Amino acid sequence: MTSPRIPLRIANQKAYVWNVEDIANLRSNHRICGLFTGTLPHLSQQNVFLGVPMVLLPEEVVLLVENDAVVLVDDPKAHIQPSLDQLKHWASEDKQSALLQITQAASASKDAPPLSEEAARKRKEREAKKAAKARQAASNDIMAPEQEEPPPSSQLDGLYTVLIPATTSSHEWYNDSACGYTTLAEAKAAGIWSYPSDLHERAKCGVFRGLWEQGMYIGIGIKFGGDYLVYPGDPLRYHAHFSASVLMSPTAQLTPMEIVAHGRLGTVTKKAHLLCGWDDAKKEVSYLTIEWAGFG
Amino acid sequence: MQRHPSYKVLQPVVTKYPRAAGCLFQTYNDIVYGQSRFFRPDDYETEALSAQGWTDVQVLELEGLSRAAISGKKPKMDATLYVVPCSLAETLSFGWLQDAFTQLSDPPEIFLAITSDDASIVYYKLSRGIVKPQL
Amino acid sequence: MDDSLEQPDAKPPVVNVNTDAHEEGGDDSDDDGDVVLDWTKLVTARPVIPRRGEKEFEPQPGGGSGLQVHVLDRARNAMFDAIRATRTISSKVVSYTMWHPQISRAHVVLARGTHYNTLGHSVPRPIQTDDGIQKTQKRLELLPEEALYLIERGSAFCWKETDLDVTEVDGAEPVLGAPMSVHQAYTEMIGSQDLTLERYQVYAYLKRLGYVVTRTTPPNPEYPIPPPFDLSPLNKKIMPIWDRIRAFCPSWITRLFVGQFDWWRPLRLSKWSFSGRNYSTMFDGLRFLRSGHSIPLLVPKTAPAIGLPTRSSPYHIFFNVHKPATSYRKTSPCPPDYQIVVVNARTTPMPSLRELTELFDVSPELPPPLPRQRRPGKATFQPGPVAPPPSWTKRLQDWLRNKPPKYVPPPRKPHPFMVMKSGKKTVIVAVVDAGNIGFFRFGQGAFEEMPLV
Amino acid sequence: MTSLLQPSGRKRPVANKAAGRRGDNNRIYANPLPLTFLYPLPSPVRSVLGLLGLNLAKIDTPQIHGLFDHATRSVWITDRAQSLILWRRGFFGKGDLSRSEPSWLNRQVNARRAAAENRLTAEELTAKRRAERKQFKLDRARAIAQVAAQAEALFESEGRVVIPALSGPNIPSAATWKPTPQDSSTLPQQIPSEDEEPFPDDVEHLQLTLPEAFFLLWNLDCLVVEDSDANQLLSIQDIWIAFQMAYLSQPFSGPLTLTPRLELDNPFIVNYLVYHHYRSLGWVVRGGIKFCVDYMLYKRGPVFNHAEFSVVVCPVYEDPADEAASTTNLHHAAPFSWSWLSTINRVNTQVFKTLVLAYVTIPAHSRVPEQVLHSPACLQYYSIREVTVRRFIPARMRD
Repeated sequence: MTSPRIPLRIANQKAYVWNVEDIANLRSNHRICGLFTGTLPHLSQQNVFLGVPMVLLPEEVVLLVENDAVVLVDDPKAHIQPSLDQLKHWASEDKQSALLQITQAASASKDAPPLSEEAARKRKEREAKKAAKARQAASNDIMAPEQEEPPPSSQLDGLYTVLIPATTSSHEWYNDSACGYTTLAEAKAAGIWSYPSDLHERAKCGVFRGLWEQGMYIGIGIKFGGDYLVYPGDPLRYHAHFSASVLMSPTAQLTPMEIVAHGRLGTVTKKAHLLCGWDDAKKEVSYLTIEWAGFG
Repeated sequence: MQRHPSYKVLQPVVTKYPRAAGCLFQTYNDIVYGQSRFFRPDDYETEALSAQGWTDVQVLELEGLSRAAISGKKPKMDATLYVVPCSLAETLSFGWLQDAFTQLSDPPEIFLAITSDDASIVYYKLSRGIVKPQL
Repeated sequence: MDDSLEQPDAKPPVVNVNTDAHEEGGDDSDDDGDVVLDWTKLVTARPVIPRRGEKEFEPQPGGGSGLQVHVLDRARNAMFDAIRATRTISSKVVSYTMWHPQISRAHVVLARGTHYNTLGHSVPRPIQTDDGIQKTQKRLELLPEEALYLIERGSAFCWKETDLDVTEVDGAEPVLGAPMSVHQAYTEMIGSQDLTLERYQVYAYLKRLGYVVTRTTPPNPEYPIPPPFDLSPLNKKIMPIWDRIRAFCPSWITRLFVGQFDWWRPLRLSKWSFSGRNYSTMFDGLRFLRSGHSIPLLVPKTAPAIGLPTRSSPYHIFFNVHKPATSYRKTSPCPPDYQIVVVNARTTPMPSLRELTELFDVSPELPPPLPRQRRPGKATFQPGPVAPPPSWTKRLQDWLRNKPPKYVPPPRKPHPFMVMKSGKKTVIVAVVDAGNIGFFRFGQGAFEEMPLV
Repeated sequence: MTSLLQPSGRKRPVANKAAGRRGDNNRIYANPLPLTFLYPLPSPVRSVLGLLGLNLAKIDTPQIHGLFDHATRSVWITDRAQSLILWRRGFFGKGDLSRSEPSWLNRQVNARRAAAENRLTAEELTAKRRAERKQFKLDRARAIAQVAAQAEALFESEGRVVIPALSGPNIPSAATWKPTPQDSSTLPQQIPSEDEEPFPDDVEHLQLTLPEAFFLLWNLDCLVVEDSDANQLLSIQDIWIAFQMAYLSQPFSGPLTLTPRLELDNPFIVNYLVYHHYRSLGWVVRGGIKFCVDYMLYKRGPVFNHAEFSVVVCPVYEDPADEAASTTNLHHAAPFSWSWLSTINRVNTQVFKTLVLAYVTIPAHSRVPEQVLHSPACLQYYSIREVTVRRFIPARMRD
């Protein structure tokens, strides 16, 4: 059974995934973790937890394309200008939703116990202060304050929630049917994806695939002295067993100091180091595991 | 080096592979004198008498790598260990390391001894394939 | 006895936090990729960021035991739920912006919130009034990274400029163009006005920590930039009298007295010299090699040989960064606290010496680092009520009672090792590997100015 | 963690004992260079003369005999007393069978005495501790597996979710784990008494790297070098050439009179510049292979402090064409990948050392002919500058 291909949105030679179901599918069914890079809307003051978009490593993209799991979408092309009708349709739905919110809020506040006079006054003051502050902030340091331009005052009186949509794929004016590519050659010809373009990148793709085919999960390893971190299971639950570095050919130079450094860092971080040797002629990876000998 | 007691044992390989003489000499001495005590290279029947003494120390020529390796056993261990010396100043490759395994008839692991001109030596264990670390 | 840390399995000692010497040793725990991210803790409004140590070693054969699979599913679902969170904002506080792709700017149509204290700049643009008259008017515009950041964090709604006549479209708010999603903003804004994904990732990373981040090179003439740095050396050393005389004399005269430097006998330990009979002068005599960044880096006279690529350096300072606490004035910014170069780790190696030198050349010399604050309990300064200066009579009384004057501790000098580590000038490079960001700082070392003997 | 696994019988030295050792060290290692000063006059007269700017101290220069060993590219000091001078006055060289000062023979003697008394030597203690550590790891793994199995059973039978941890009350940690009492078989076997085994000859020497040796003989004139092949003392001119030849990319095996083509990027010269630079500033400079760098810088020496800085030598060609044409095997001439910089920086910050990149510029061939390499005067065409590397952590630099 072939499941439908997951669309990867390609822009500026980077692959993004915006849809959470697609992200879940990639992780659970393809062992592809990518990297969250977007600000989480309500946790926007920290860098530990991030959210959509998920950006994929180029090696992940290549693996997924070769496994016939994804389609590469030329994302700028898929974004088309909406027609006036589409826009009107969208706007009226938007307005309906706002109106609904306002009526719901009104009926809810009727049920709620009325605010005491004092509380209502305080609240009003607070809101006025806030508004003044915001106005000042906005006009601060600007020669020509925005007020001169007629501000687009809200047509609706009352509070409602504005939604800033995460992804466009639900819009009527997004059409990826004519700009999806299912092979690397097609995507390259279309000018949206060029990885891998040389021996080094081919080696990285080959090694990535090699590790992935062993059933591993793979993350970025630059901070652990390699190209990848290699996990025995989902990184959410398991520590990496290895850091891995790619050697692009059997004759690529390797200094003894690199073995010392990898071995030493591995000992410290409780991981072994994998040297992954790519043979481009045979399209094969071989591995050597480095650990400190424990003597000397 | 010629006046050193180890020279007697190493002379054939040292003269054959002069470029690798330094690292081989240093590694051999470390294994024979540094790692184990009361153990003389010309006295093979003397059992290892201390916790770390190596036994059955042998010098094995690795023609393809223009050097020799050293094999031996650590006490209370049946496995023969293979030590391949190299100098810090050399440049190796993945293929070089694989050749070391092949030329030693594919032991599961080899120990790379890396020597520096200040007489320091470090050992790192290389295993073929993906060998997960111990918990 | 030797460095006890030289064995790979050595455990570094617990650092004494009071020493100045080690400021960042060992602790890389904050952002290193192999930390536990327990998304299940995110459900509360104030998430507790759990520390490491709650992962397991490996799954049971066959993808995990029943319990392992259960726990993993729970962790994954918590993560998927968290990233599903929508960007919603009250209609009273949302800002409206309008993206103009041709000029790579977003015009702030309605500014709300304090973000605009530090974001955006004012640009005069031609407008057409209702009477059909052309005039210019200043308006607040955002660079692509600023616009994208506000959209992404759910603070601004963005329209995209369109050629449709949208005046008739009836929405909750006046519709000014096509509504943009975060997705579309990523696709369109990155790649415009020199904004790469890597640069945006670094920008957003710093913004999330509260920094003020602006461009170093103005993208348009109206973009306000701080005054240039004073690039002169900090402490011009007063030359000792001997050196001044020597500098004044032609070299052949000094040679007459001091003698030609004998490269076969660099340290002249002759019987007849009367001074220099201690280690200090001996070491001084050994310092005859050319060292330090003041020596010009020579460029070969000949043109680079054919076949050698002449690549243009990716090492340009891109962002000016102000600490969150700076009282930042947008129209006349003060000099930044940090300047940052952003590179893609996959395509760019670390800077060469030449590239570093070029970056140092445009960076200001920094004063030596302040000594570390002592830990609370020892010498914390309490900003309590300041006592009025003692009266004249009080001072006389104290004197008569033979009280020593109040001890004022001398200002703490920075540890020389701290000074050596930070160097005279600093260049910060943000290194991005597919979204994984690391920051390195390179210090212009000056060990030659601080001999130990 | 290691200290907790030490046998309980071994107590940490008392504070004043440590202070006493420091005092001893200050005395033993008082001289930062092998040269010492002899004061012929009593000190009051000296201070009067000192006021007049006169210092009549006589310099006492030891004469140390070294053997240039081509194969190991090093100079050997075989005389024990001479080795001690170099080690104690400035920490030059390293015992080839020891981690620092030549102590092989002492260790042999100690080991025998210990064996006779059925004690453990320091090395055996280390071995024992390592064995214990291994046992600890096995015990811990077993305990973790047990906890996991229990959690699994709970989940299967009651549907309760208990996440098995990697640490906890039921899992031994380094602090709680105790070795099981040793049976005698793991102790070293009885060693034949001394009259059965001839007392070993000292096979150890103090090994100087070529930059160390050249620093001593060129600047301080306290070392003479004999060529181990030719069995004759070398002149300083010969040594200067011979040390370069030891690093030539194409091995040269002719007589010294036929000088080969020398190279401006010779690793000996590049390393010597860095070694001399930091020595002249008063640092004790030692090899850094264990920390995956070229040199470690100690403030006073390894017996006093940990090394403060780790130095990577980075040669820089003035003319890129020279680099392209070079056959010399110089590591680190090209800028590192970020992954490599990150690796060595991480290894070193983990042990509280700051990484220093020491750049050595190599003069352009078009500007400086190779003939200058026949004398150390060529060193004036090179320059050294350093760049320190540290991580920058924005979350910690906000105020």
